[in-house]
Amino acid sequence: MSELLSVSALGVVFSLFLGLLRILRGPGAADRMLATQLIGTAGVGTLLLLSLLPGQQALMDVALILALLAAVAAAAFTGRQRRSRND
Amino acid sequence: MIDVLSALLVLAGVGFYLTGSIGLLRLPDLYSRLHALTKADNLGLGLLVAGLALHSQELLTVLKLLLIWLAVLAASAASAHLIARHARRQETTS
Amino acid sequence: MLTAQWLYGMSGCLIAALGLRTALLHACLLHRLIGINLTGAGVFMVLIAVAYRGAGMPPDPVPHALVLTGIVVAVSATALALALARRLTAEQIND
Amino acid sequence: MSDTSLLVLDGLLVISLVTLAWTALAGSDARRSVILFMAFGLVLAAAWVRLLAPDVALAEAAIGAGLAGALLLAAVREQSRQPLPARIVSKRSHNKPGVNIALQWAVSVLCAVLAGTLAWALAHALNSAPQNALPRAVSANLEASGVSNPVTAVLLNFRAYDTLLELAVLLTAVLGIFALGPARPGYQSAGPVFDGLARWLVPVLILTAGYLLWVGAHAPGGAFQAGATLAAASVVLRLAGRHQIGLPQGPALRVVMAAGVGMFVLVGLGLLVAGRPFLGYPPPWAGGLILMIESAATLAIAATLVLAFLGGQPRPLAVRVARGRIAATPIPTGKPVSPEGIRSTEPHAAEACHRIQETQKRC
Repeated sequence: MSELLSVSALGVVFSLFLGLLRILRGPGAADRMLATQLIGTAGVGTLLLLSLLPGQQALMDVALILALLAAVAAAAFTGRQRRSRND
Repeated sequence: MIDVLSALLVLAGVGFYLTGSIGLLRLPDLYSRLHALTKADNLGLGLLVAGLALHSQELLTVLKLLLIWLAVLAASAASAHLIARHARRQETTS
Repeated sequence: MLTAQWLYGMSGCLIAALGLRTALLHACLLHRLIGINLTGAGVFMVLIAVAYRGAGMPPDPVPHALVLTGIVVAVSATALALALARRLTAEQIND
Repeated sequence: MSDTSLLVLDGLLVISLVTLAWTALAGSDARRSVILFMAFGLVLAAAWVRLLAPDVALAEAAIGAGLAGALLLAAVREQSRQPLPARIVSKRSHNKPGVNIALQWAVSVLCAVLAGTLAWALAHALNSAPQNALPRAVSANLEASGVSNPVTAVLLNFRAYDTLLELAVLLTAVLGIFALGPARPGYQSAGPVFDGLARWLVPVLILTAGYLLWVGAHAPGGAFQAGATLAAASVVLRLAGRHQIGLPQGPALRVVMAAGVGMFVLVGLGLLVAGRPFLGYPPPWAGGLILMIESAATLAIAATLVLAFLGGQPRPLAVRVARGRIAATPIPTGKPVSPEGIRSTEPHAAEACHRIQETQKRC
């Protein structure tokens, strides 16, 4: 089982690596944000796979935090501030 | 039997991850790339979570896995929407 | 031979130096800020690499505690710097 | 087989980290750099996991990948919204190219020397036998520390002085932010989709923060991670366009900001009165005292990080009750510090904007 887990984790990290190529290539900021989204999801997948290796249960909590905060960056990227003086 | 099924699900999940990222890399414009990204988020992580949930024995772990999947699903849907809308607005204003 | 330790530690050194160079040379304050943050991240990598004791062994918790607080302090300092930069811009326009 | 694939995994992560750091620092597009820096934070969280530092990975996931990215993106976004004057540029211009190139070379060489020294020290540390005195002392005294997670024991018991001062540093930073002016303007509503997400995400984040605080006693977690998660809940509300984001107002806010340091000092003084050393917990009470300090510290850290995101002193809210629903809107303040407002009132502003724009072209 641990072999399957580590090989799968490698596969997911490779997909993260492909996302990295898109983030470098761009061209627009929106494309880069999409790639960051993929990197986040791949990070969650990697952590889940590694969390089943012995003694690593805590990684599931890390994956949970990553998953819960996945939308914050996109919202900060697209959010528009109020223009009026009194907010 | 369950082990085999779980392994198959995990491997299928990894397959969808790779498909999604290749799509993100190869597809020509932002909107079609958005479509590729959802393969990794929904199906890749979904199958992975299903496989790992089959493998795990504790109910708490299964629930946590489910919560993680739902969180990623909702977050990816929301952020795909936000990014697409943002890109659309940029197009119309400029 | 713990290869992971070497990999992460040495790349930490590289990242710290790259960050410091940008923090000192770049014209844009935001880039400088990212440079300082990356310098911190590189140093954190070195510290955690030193704490690592191999796959089956429990690592040294003291550097972990240092880095943990360091991350929180770094983000607060970044926020303070951003607030300063905002004020600086406003003052420049006022001149 | 398993070891080899993990080794390749480590290699891929390290290559990603160095590439992301390099490209985030190169170039002049601030938004690109911030996005790359955010991706760096995400990959770094995975790296911490590989180095068996789950406590650090939790903090990195909440702060490095979440809050810091949001903070920087919001700053960049504010700049791009105000195209003329507001780019953050250093005033020092590069007007003497010869000196400048010499300076660049000197700094580069200096940084290379620094990297070399650091690498030499690291190699020395890794090649000699690991210094196990501290970890041994930690595990020998873990029983009496009141918690079983060694990182929490170091933070709140063995090196409690450090953490107390750390919280004081956070307080100083947030007081500095307070002193610099009002908060950035709030956000427009992000639309029904994000609003729907925020509706269930915020309670889950608050619940997760409580869980991390509690679990920190015996597993990775604790005040710092819990505080960051709690802060994320407020940031989500802010991004969804709400005015009320759970931050207390007026004097209550100041109490919460100082709660971490205050509780630490109170517990320390209480122990002094009881005849123990400052922050030397009696072992039977240690667990309870640590939880008490950590709860206060969680609130203080969360308030600090939310104020860090706001970027200044929050404007007071006017609460009104209409049709049974409570609505709050910020009370207009006297003179805005925002460059936009200044541009419209100051006659010389246009010239100043132009000058700054000239400097900014080098950015």
